[in-house]
Amino acid sequence: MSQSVQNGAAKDLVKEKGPLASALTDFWRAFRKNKPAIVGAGIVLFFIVLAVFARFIAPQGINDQNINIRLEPPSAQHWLGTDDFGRDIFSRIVFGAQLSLRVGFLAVIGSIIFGTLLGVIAGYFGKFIDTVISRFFDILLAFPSILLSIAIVSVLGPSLNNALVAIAIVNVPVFGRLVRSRVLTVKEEEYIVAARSIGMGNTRIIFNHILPNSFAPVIVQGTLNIATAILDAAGLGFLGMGAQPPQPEWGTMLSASRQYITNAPWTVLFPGLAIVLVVVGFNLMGDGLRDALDPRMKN
Amino acid sequence: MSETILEVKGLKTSFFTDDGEVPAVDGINFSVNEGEILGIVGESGCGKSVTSLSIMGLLPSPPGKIVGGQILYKGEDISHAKESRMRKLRGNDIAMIFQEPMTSLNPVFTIGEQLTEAIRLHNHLPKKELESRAEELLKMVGLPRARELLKEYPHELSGGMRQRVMIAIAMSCDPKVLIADEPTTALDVTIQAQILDLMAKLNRETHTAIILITHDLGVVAQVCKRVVVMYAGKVVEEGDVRDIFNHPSHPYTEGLIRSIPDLYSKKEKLYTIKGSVPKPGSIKQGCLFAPRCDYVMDKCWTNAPELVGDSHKSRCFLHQEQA
Amino acid sequence: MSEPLLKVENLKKYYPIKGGIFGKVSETVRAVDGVSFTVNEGETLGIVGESGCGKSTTGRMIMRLIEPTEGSIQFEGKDILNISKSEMRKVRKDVQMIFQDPYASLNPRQTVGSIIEEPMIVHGLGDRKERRERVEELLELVGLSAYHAKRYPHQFSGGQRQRIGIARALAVRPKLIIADEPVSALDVSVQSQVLNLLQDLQKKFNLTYIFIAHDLSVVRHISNRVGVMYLGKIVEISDSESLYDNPKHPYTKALLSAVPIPDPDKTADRIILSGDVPSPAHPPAGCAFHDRCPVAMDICSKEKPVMKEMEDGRLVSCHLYD
Amino acid sequence: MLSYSVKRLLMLVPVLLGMTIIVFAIIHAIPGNPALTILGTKATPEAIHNLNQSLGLDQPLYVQYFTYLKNILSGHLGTSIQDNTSIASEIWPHLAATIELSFVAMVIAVVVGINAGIISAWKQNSVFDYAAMIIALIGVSMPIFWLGLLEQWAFSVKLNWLPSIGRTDIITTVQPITNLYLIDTLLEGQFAQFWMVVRHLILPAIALATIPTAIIARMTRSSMLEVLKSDYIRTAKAKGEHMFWIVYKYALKNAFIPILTVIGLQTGLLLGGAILTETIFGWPGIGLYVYNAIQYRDYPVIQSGILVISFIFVMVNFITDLLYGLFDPRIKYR
Repeated sequence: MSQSVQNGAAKDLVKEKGPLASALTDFWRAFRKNKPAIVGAGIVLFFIVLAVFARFIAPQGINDQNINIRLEPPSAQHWLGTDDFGRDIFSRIVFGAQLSLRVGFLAVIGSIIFGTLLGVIAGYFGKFIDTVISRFFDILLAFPSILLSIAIVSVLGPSLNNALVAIAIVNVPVFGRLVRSRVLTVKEEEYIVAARSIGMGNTRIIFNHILPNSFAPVIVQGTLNIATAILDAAGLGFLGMGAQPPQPEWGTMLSASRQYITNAPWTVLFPGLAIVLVVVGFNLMGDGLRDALDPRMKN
Repeated sequence: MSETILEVKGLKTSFFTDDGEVPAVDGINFSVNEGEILGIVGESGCGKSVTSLSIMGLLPSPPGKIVGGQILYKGEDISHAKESRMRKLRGNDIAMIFQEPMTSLNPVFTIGEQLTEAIRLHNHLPKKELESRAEELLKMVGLPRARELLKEYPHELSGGMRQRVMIAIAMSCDPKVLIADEPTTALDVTIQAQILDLMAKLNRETHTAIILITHDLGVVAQVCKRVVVMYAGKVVEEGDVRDIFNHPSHPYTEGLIRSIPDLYSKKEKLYTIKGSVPKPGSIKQGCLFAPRCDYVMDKCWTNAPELVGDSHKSRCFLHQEQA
Repeated sequence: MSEPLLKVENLKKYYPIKGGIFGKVSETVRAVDGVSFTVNEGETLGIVGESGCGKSTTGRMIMRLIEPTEGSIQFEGKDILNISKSEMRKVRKDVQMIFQDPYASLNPRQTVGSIIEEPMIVHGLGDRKERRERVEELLELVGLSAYHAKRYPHQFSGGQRQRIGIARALAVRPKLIIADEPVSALDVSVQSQVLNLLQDLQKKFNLTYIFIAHDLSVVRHISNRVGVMYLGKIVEISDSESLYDNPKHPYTKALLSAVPIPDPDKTADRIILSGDVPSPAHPPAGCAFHDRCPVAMDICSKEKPVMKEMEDGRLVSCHLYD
Repeated sequence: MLSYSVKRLLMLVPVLLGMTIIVFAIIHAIPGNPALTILGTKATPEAIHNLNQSLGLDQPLYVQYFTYLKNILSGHLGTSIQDNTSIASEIWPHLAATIELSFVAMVIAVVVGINAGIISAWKQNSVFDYAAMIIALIGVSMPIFWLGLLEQWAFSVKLNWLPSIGRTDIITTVQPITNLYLIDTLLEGQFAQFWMVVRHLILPAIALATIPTAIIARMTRSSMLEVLKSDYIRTAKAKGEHMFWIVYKYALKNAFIPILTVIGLQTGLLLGGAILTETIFGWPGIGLYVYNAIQYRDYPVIQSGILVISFIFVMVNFITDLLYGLFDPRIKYR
């Protein structure tokens, strides 16, 4: 090779950086520029802190009742007022963050694990297995999601954990289809053809090439799905099919206090606001991750 | 000599990105005379497409913006013309065809709907005449079954046919200038020959001036009378096609011509221009081609040469020394 | 003369198109329709043709990335369509491929080092340290630097990526390299760099190339012999000198005359073919080229021409030379 | 076209069968003795025996399923445990109420959502764009039952503008013809009643429309942005076409396919969301019917309600599929 080519080749390259560091820096640079995403991440972090340090942040215990101060409006003592049992709403919302985040994260992780597994199998091996798995997804997706959760909970019995399981099951096909279509796309990419041309086997192709390249959209979808999982859990709680009183799940709290809305609107206002805020947080973060991780999905 | 119809004077177009202002076109000059075919040639990233979009007022904005210079159409500066004025010019006076015939036609409207649109916009013809005009246009660009084609959708046509339809659309209002941005790059070589042949024929018959933008020196040599060579946002050489190919005076032009494999004889080894095109804005001083130039001199690193010459202009100190 | 390195005989690839409610096969696309040629050790066979002529499919069938419908492929005398898995693995080591799109053919999430190392891992060559050394050696060989191993493909220009692709192909010391449009995505000034590199490597390692491209000038430059394809068939194949200087088949003639020559004084008389290449699902009867052929005769629409050897050893498939 | 429709319809068969299996499984997946679960621990052995027989629970599973399937196909959805009424005859009035509510909500969502999305894309990064997208973001993040409660509080309790409960005033009864009261009142010429029905519809329809509106607006925006960047829009500009027509005529037709898909999928959300909305607003639709059944563990009603709603959802998506061809000539009906 001519010396000159080497010089030229080296010249227009960017500064030297470690591989992982450079990938992370690229991601961070893209994410950081996205102000809404930062706000979203901030909100999510805020609720995580609330949940983790609930015992230290909440001024009162989950079920500290005081009949003398029923349905009191927000004050210096009770920032967000009290409910019909005289419990401090702020404290209950803080503890509620634990429940909502737990449902959100665990349900989505469950969906991701099973969805990815089924999606990869369907997408990579195709043919009969694909038909069976895809049909299974079709059937699950043919139900409006909240109805299917209701059906599952009505079998398992109403509780927060069963709501979690139901939400996880309902979302399996969401990730399954996503991963399957991603696998189908990646499978046709030329670098996979290149991998096959050097004689690489299926397992190595799946784990070294297809999965890493399918990961970004799963993370994005996962973040957005935490938002819907929290909403669905609250909805089930509201219908009496999720968390049961006196658990401070936000939807359950709304259900219990809806009859007091005329006299004590704060009992309804604040748990709802908490749901909106945390869901907005995950949605913003998901949109931001999409822009940063997967430029092709960008607007 | 015929009259100048379009003149680009000191045009500067920049893109404003997160990394700051990136100059894509950096003070270029050239003019197009009535009825001639001017070639603009250069490799990817040289700014040739940005130039054409600047003329049409179709720069994606933001981030693109014309930051200096003039674009004179029949003496009128249209570089900062109002959108309503540009709409009147586009399609009617200055038309454009693009590189990708596959994506440049709207997939959900028929050929007829797309073909008659410009005519409808610029000359108010009754519906009957519209249709016969459309048919006439399709025949003019050499498409068979014109009447049926009007009712078909783009996906039912081959790439070559689509590019003919694009040309028909562009020619529908008898424009004075046709800008063709890599019109044959996406086509096979035998289809390319058909399209170039068609464009030369239309140029002869309608006297529409054509600006042919391409990276393919072969296409330029076969079709154009005058050539502008661009490198990194600047014009580096301009002149008659024979002068450029037989006596290239800029080392970049020379290198480009020499690095093409010859169809008629086999060379042992190809000439190469070392390195690759610099990122826009990455070279702050001196000649932009200096890092890749075989004839580089000391002053090339510090001073930027000007484009000088009469009919054959060049931006290189080598020839300015001699002169 | 010794045994050819690769011998392809009557290779075919048909794709059925299914339609209707019950998915019956309604028509067949003949992507490759009976292609035969040989490649000798150390030479470069160029395959040219327009898009859809089946040249890439042919290349991929030799790699067995696409399973042929019919025909045989012999590599070093072994029929690779009928050998055991372990034998096929050996063949895969000896035959490597370079791809057209330097952006799509490198995994964006792998470092350059691991991209080049991967074929060695797959074929169990060397230990970790040896492989790393080999990667550095290969990078230098293709005109990059050892420190590039830690970077990701998106940090490189198109020409540099193509060099990475070449390094990957060379990693397991193959005998035959199939290069599918390796320079068509590159700018002229970079294209010549890559072509020179390919020639240098060929000399150095006595490589054999099958060079698939649509650019006739590029193919002439790099090839010893050239085959011209049209609608899934080879219409003419011979050494490149005689093919370019004195084309026999009317399609070859038209193809050559259509190439714009970068010389304003050489405005050759162009043969401008009418119409488009027909769909490979409905090739014309008789000679597939007859409906566009400027010198078509009656027989051309009736009988398929067969490959004939001319006096100088070249092969042409045209009724003109019956 | 016909053969395509038939083919798509045939492809629905396994999905619909799968749905019946899942719905069928609801009762049989209940751990322990379903009859005991349904009737509660205080049930007499006789009652358990009767229920077992009436549900056919003493038969082998596959026999039970085929009996169930046969019943559904012949229109028998079973009887309610709660009050022994025939579900099939009870379900239509409820379904009609839900369809009326969902349809109005969908019209709001489509009209508001598509226009907001188009304008946001056209005037990207304008004040309108930012405002619309922030509202849309909050919209998709909103628990609709909470929004419903707030609406009731603001517009019924505080402002007393609109009724908060039911389809009609308690004292008025609409003569049911189709059970779609908007139509029934007009057919009867009862314009005062029509107005009353409209007033009852407003709050629940807005609550139900919120999420779909927001999703359609976001989808329209991103789909339009994609299209507006395309080469053929550049071609249209190069012809000198006015931006308004480029957006509303050229780009919209291209952008419509993904929007249509989202609209189809949103009907599922609407029908599912109906259960929450109807609970809040005391809207006597199928959602409330199922909600009440849940409280009483009335499994046959839960089963049938879920089956009917899901069936409608599947059919809506089937129709959406067929509609693609109207907007995209590239889709061949083979």
